Amino acid sequence: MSKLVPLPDAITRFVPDGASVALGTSLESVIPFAAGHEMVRQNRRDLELVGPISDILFDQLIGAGCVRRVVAAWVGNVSAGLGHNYRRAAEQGVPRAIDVEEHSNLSIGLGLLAGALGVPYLPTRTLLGSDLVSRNPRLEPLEPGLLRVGAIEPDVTILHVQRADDAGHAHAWGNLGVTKEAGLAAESVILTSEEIVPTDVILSDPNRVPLPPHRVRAVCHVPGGAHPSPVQGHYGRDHVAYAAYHRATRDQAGFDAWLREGVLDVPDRAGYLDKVGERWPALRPLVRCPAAPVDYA
Amino acid sequence: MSKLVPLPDAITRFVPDGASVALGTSLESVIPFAAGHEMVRQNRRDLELVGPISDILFDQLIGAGCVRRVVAAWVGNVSAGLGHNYRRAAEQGVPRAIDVEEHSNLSIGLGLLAGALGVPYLPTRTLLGSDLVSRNPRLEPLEPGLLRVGAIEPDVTILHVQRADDAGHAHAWGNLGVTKEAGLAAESVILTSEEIVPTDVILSDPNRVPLPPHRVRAVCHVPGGAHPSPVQGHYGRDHVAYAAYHRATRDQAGFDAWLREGVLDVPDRAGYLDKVGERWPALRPLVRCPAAPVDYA
Amino acid sequence: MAVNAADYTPQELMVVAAAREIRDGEVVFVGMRLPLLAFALAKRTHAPSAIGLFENGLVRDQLPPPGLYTMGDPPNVTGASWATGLVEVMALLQRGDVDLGFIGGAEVDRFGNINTNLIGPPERPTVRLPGSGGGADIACLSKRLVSLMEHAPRRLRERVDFVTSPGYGDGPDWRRRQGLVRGGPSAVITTLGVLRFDDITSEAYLASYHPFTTAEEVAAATGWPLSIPACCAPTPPPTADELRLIREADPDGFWTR
Amino acid sequence: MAVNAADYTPQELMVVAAAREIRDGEVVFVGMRLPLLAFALAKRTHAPSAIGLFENGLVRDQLPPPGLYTMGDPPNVTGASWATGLVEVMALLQRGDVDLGFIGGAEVDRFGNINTNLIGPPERPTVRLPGSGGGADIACLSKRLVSLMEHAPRRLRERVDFVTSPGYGDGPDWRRRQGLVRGGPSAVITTLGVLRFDDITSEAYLASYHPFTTAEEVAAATGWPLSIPACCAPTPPPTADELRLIREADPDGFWTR
Repeated sequence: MSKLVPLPDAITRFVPDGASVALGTSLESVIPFAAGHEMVRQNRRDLELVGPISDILFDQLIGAGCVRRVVAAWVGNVSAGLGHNYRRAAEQGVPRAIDVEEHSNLSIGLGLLAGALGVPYLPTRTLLGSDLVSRNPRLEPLEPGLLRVGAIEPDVTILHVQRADDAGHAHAWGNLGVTKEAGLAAESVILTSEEIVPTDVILSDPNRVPLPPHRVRAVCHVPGGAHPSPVQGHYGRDHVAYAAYHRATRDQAGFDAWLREGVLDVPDRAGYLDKVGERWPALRPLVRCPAAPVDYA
Repeated sequence: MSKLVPLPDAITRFVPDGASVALGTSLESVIPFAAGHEMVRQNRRDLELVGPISDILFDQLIGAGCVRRVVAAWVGNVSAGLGHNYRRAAEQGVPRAIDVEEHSNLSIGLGLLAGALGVPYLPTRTLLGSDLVSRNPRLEPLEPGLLRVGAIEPDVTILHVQRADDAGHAHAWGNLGVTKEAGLAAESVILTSEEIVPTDVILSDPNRVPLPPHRVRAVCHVPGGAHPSPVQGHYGRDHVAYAAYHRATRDQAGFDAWLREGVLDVPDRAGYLDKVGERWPALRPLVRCPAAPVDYA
Repeated sequence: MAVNAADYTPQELMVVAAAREIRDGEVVFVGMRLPLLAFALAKRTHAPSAIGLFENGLVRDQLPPPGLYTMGDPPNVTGASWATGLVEVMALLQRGDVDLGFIGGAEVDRFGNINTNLIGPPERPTVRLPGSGGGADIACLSKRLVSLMEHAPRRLRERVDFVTSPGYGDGPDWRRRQGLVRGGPSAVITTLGVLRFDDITSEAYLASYHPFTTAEEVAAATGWPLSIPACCAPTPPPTADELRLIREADPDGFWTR
Repeated sequence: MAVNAADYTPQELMVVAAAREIRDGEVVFVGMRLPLLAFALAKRTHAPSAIGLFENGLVRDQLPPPGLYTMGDPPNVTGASWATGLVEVMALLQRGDVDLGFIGGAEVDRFGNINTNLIGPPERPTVRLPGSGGGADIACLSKRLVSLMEHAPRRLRERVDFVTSPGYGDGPDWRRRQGLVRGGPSAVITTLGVLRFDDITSEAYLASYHPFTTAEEVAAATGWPLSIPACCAPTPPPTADELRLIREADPDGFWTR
């Protein structure tokens, strides 16, 4: 039974209003922008977003009014620093007020790991003495020298990967951030993938698989689905897009125009990449860096 | 500065009498038998052995009188069940009495993970109601429905890998058991490797690396170093050797003869493999199973 | 087509009975020996979508290759769906992803508690057994537990010397009192029959006896007064097809002869 | 050969000062922007064996490639020593493997506490900042901490509005009372000078001022009465070689112009 579905169907089915959604689990790379944009087009509401550093995807979803709550260590624009929509929402409640559960990268990683391990919390030595502790109910003193980080269990984790088959087997390589933890902690996993390949390709290298395939509920073929963030072996980071976003979204009207042009008026990812124009093919790597061969016999 | 040293030097330097040593971290495969045999030849004493399932390597070290204490979930012979030396030591104190800290696979995995994470313990839902809890001081009730597993921090973890460079970069593939946790929890790591390769080979695929290279203290070139356990891509399991060991070691005299012939009278791994004879080349895989190519550009 | 009792070994019947415990699509903690053969048989018959977990760090949804001696034999890695670590695979167990777990044991008692650690007084054991391995984890954390064991009075005992892998403890509600969030024994498959557990009392009863024995012989080989309900019947024998598939998976008869 | 102040930017001098904090062979939690350039500079000069950790799940012992904008740019993965997850890399930090960590910040106070969360009252902030990222972890868990920051009175404050990344809290012994097992600020490198911390009082003092300014100007740009010891001297300027290496690593001047 194939799990391969169009991205809109996967979002409709597994990301209802009010869902807790983990995104951007590799930090600055393989961010599932296409999936986030589809949530905007479907006018999703009251989402809880979970992720260490989402770069600008969280900022976009916040600006589009999709978000009720953020569980994160950092929300902004990695190229430029601040995220304008995050500031407007958190400072002025525009377009709506959001609740922020503030973490450090390690505390959010450990919260997801607790979820993955099926335990209510994990102990840590980080954040002792930080004001983050008093403002985050998921962080509590445990004993001298230790805090407890409560488990974080998203309803759905969305991952962008280099290749997958239609059964949910996938390969991911590069920096993995909290990908494994978020994928194991969630009730469901949606994969968006640069390539759909035969099952044999994936099974030829089971150490390259980030997650047990039975936890994957939907696989979507979305080439370019992480742009403007990079995908190892496929395309580099589009720094220009980050800078342009920062400039364009200084006020709400600017963001609204950006969203209309870049998301709402775009039917799908192919249409989006057409709008990126000449920058898109220029992001392809010019050289090959093949991994050394490995034999599983 | 090269970390490549002969195996005897690595054992002399990093495995002193009394050391706590993690071995057999992938369970039934890539067990570092050559390193264990070198400990026997150097007449190491009072070791604490740590590992989930060592197959017969722990049994051999116990029979040779090297061992004071075992921290394990299972000690025996995977082909035949019981390990005769383990029984003699635990039941009769022959050749010496040993202390046994009995775990399950998950509790030993979590103990090593706690060590790797630098926390004093991790909570778990396993072993509730098991008599293992009352006999193992590292397992304690934490709150209803949770036990704490105290951190396990070996002095040294010995791993057998498919390939490494002289700086401590390595590639390992196949089932990994508690390899990463044991490697991160230990003060030092010794690698024994089927192949020594240029650094570029390893760096071409950093997701294949099990451990941060700065934690590796010594790299030893030991082809066949895991026999009779298997090494993915290199050789299969020598079932005959396990059965023969089981038959030969039913009494102490039989074990002593086996040890003399198979370990003490053998200068090094090449000499050992000569004694394995025709079975050794027959363990090589007949087909190739190459992993699908991956590009890191 | 069923075959005569003379045409198969007790171990082959145990494999068939174990395979029938697996439902299609289930996530199964497989372990080694007979359960591995049962998993392969189920996948080739009624449960092609079953998923197998191995504590050395493997998940397989493809058929295991024939002739495996251990879960770490290279052919079990080749074609696996996920090659990773022990904690990652056991995290699935702790989270509650595992429908069915298989374990073996040296002793089992009337409440399905299993001992794989030692025989005799714990402080001065007469026999030191290899230990839990993953057995205690699988017994604590899978939704249903099936154990496989030789049937003899010294193995099926009123009370085991040491509870490695908890069954129903001393009866109803014991698991909840220990803090165990799910699970408990579903069946004990022995060389003579299949035991199941009463929903009310949590005590084992004889659900079926193998065709080459009788309910009375099974009771006589059991270390406590074994309950035999009226519905107790012969274990359905292997079909010729099932036997052929088992023998393809264990060509040397290493585990089943 | 040192160069004139007119020939380099404050950011270039900050990179040089930061690089000098790295000792050969050390394990360094690098982060992004200027520290990444400092790490590359140190590796090409006095610390070729330094090892860089990145919280997205990378460890590098090779030189980072030029022109990186983020730690997740594909060229930072190519040739890494270890590509893994965030928790695995931060486990090294929590275990105590990290000699030196770098972080940035919006505000720092006289005890080296850093704020990256919010400006104004925590319940009704006037400016919402992006947050900790890995900063709080690095401040809590590395052996030495160096932060980099623009020097202005609103940034170097008597007391920060929110302690994201703990320094020395309110003075000596504070870290121990919080349960922190190691660490504390070693230097704050700003656009105007380098602050260090008194062993006895844990308070920041001006260790050096950059050649294009004076100790008095630095004090005037600081939000508390900055201690200026007699040994305070100009920050050693970049050498021509150092400047060349920085400009090779940041060819567009994205971070240093």
